Amino acid sequence: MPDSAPIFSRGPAMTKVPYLTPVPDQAALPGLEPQSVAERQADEVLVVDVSGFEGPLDLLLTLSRTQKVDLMQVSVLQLADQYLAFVEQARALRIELAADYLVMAAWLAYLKSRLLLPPDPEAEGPSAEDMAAHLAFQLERLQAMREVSAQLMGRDRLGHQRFARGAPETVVRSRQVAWQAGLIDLMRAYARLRTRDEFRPYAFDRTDVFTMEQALERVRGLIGYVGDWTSLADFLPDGWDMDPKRRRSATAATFAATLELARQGKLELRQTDTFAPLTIRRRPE
Amino acid sequence: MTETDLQRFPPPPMDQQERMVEAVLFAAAEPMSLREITQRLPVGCDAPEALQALRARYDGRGVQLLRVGDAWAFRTAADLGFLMQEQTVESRRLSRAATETLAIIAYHQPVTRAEIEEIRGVAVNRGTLDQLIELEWVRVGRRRQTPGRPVTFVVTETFLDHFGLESARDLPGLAELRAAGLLESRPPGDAPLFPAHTDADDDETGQPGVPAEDLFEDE
Amino acid sequence: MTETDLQRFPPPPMDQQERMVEAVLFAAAEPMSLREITQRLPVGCDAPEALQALRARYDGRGVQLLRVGDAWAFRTAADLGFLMQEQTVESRRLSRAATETLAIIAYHQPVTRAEIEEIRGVAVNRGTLDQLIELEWVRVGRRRQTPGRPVTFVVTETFLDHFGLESARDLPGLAELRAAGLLESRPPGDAPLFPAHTDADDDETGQPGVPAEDLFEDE
Repeated sequence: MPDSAPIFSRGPAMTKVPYLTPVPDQAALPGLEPQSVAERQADEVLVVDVSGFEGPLDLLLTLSRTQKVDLMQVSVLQLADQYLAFVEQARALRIELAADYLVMAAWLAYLKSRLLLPPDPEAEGPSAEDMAAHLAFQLERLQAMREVSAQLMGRDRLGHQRFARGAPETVVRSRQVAWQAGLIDLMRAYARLRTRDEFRPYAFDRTDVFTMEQALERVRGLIGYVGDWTSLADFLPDGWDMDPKRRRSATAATFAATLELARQGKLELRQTDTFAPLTIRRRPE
Repeated sequence: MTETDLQRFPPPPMDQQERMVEAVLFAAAEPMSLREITQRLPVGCDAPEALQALRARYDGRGVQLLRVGDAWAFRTAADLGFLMQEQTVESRRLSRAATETLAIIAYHQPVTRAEIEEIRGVAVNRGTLDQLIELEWVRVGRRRQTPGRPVTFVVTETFLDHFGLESARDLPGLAELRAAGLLESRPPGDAPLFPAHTDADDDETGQPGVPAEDLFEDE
Repeated sequence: MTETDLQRFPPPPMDQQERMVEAVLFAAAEPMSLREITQRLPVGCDAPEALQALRARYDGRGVQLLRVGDAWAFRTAADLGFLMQEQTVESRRLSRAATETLAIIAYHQPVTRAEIEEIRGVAVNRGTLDQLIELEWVRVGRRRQTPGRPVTFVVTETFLDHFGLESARDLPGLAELRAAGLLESRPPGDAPLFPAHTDADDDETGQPGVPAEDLFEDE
């Protein structure tokens, strides 16, 4: 189905008012020459530049004007007749009407028959009067929209009657980006960088730290020679017993190593009294 | 903004605020929303009050302060349009289809394409809507919460500005049309369906029975 | 123009003429000369008088009627020029690269680009340093007296201001960072694996603000 209003193929589309245009002489077919003025007028009403219409509703609206009554009083029956006559005429003129127009014609023919026949009490759905009323409503609504659209376009429009500032002053748009970085971010970034270094060489550059691995190795080596209870302090490596910092580190590491070896069942650990020196010996076989 | 800030920087006196709003709006070609105006003023200013004072001041002048939806703009008085003929924008004449479609959208908004077609009794040419959207008079609104969730169309602030309307409620004849029931999809006394325009490949099953009360509520 | 014309079309009253000039000048894209203004007004108008009245009316307002050479135009009052600037302040996080680079400069200043790259382990993007310089947090310091005489980077007063530091020496050392739980690799409360972390750490950290010559001798 075409997307636009039906256009019949007679020359360029005419969109300007009046929508009703008499058929040009050469288009009049033999046998259709009007005899009387009355007939001729009727023909002028009916023979219409279809391309000037925006669909069947628009056509109906135009036809309804010939009744010269308020749309609310329009005779739908008469309108249906006019429309059907128009379609007949178009057919006679071999004007091809778009499907929209034919659907409307069929519906109007149906409506006409319903309006003429006595109402069928069995019939379901809307009554013929309701359908006719709805059609009248649609026509009136379309007419109303047409009127307000003319009112709208007739208003004082910007650039026509009303004007904006001709030389708007430029607003200097400075988009300031406030970069967010707190001291915390800075410190965190630095810490991240430094700890990345820290983990690689972790223990190696710690001159005053005696690690548990070192202590384990040392105690494991020495324990074989220790048959009797010996003070833990004696296991501290040379050079680690004078400086308090180094002694603390070595003592802690050695103690942790002996605990580990005790857990493995390699040695025994004893403390005779609170704060008494820790002594260790190889576990008897 | 804290109390302290307000005390440290008291807003300028109202006559100064009015001058500021005047300067800001005079410099702008496009309407400015209340929010935009407020943002440009020093902290603590009362833009609505300044706008009221300014509007009164320009009442009857050659330039008027107009409200456009949520925005404000200075525009020349319409009665002096004849002086500006040189500046008149020769806009492309809108087709009848376009002006009718525009009116239908303005008066029935938010309205679906199917509803527009139902009112006009003919398919809406894609180009017609495109043109209205391109003019920035119409934009796509929220989808209708009905089967197919069809998009709706509404008019814009640019539309209001162009036609000199404070809001869509000020459309000419709106009240009369509403009173006459012509903004409904059915005649007042309820009614049947009508074959009218049925576009087979149109999946916008817009529901023509939407109550008109909520028109204009959301834009 | 003849006497008769004048009598037939008397010019509008002065207050109307003033409105007209107001509208015409408002809508004009360029300043308008007296002649141009006169041409736009109805016959018999006194543009100079209307302009004087209009100028007086706008005296002290947010917008002024100014004479620009031979022409006239509305302009924002000079004292309100600051309103014509729209500052949108957008908060954005400094990128990780920039933060790290800044941290290195702060902790190791004066530091060369090669040194920054050595610490970060990746090349330093030119844009990163540019950004920090643009922010006025970093500036170029003295050239290092080493082969190639590379420039060094130092942090600025603005940097200290922004980060609330008296001097770069106030930057916390690694041990303090750790105490504050800032070392991501070791969440606070997690017992250390080794009896490490004595005061000895500080030697390794490098005292903040101390010239870094000895750290980067191989540069």
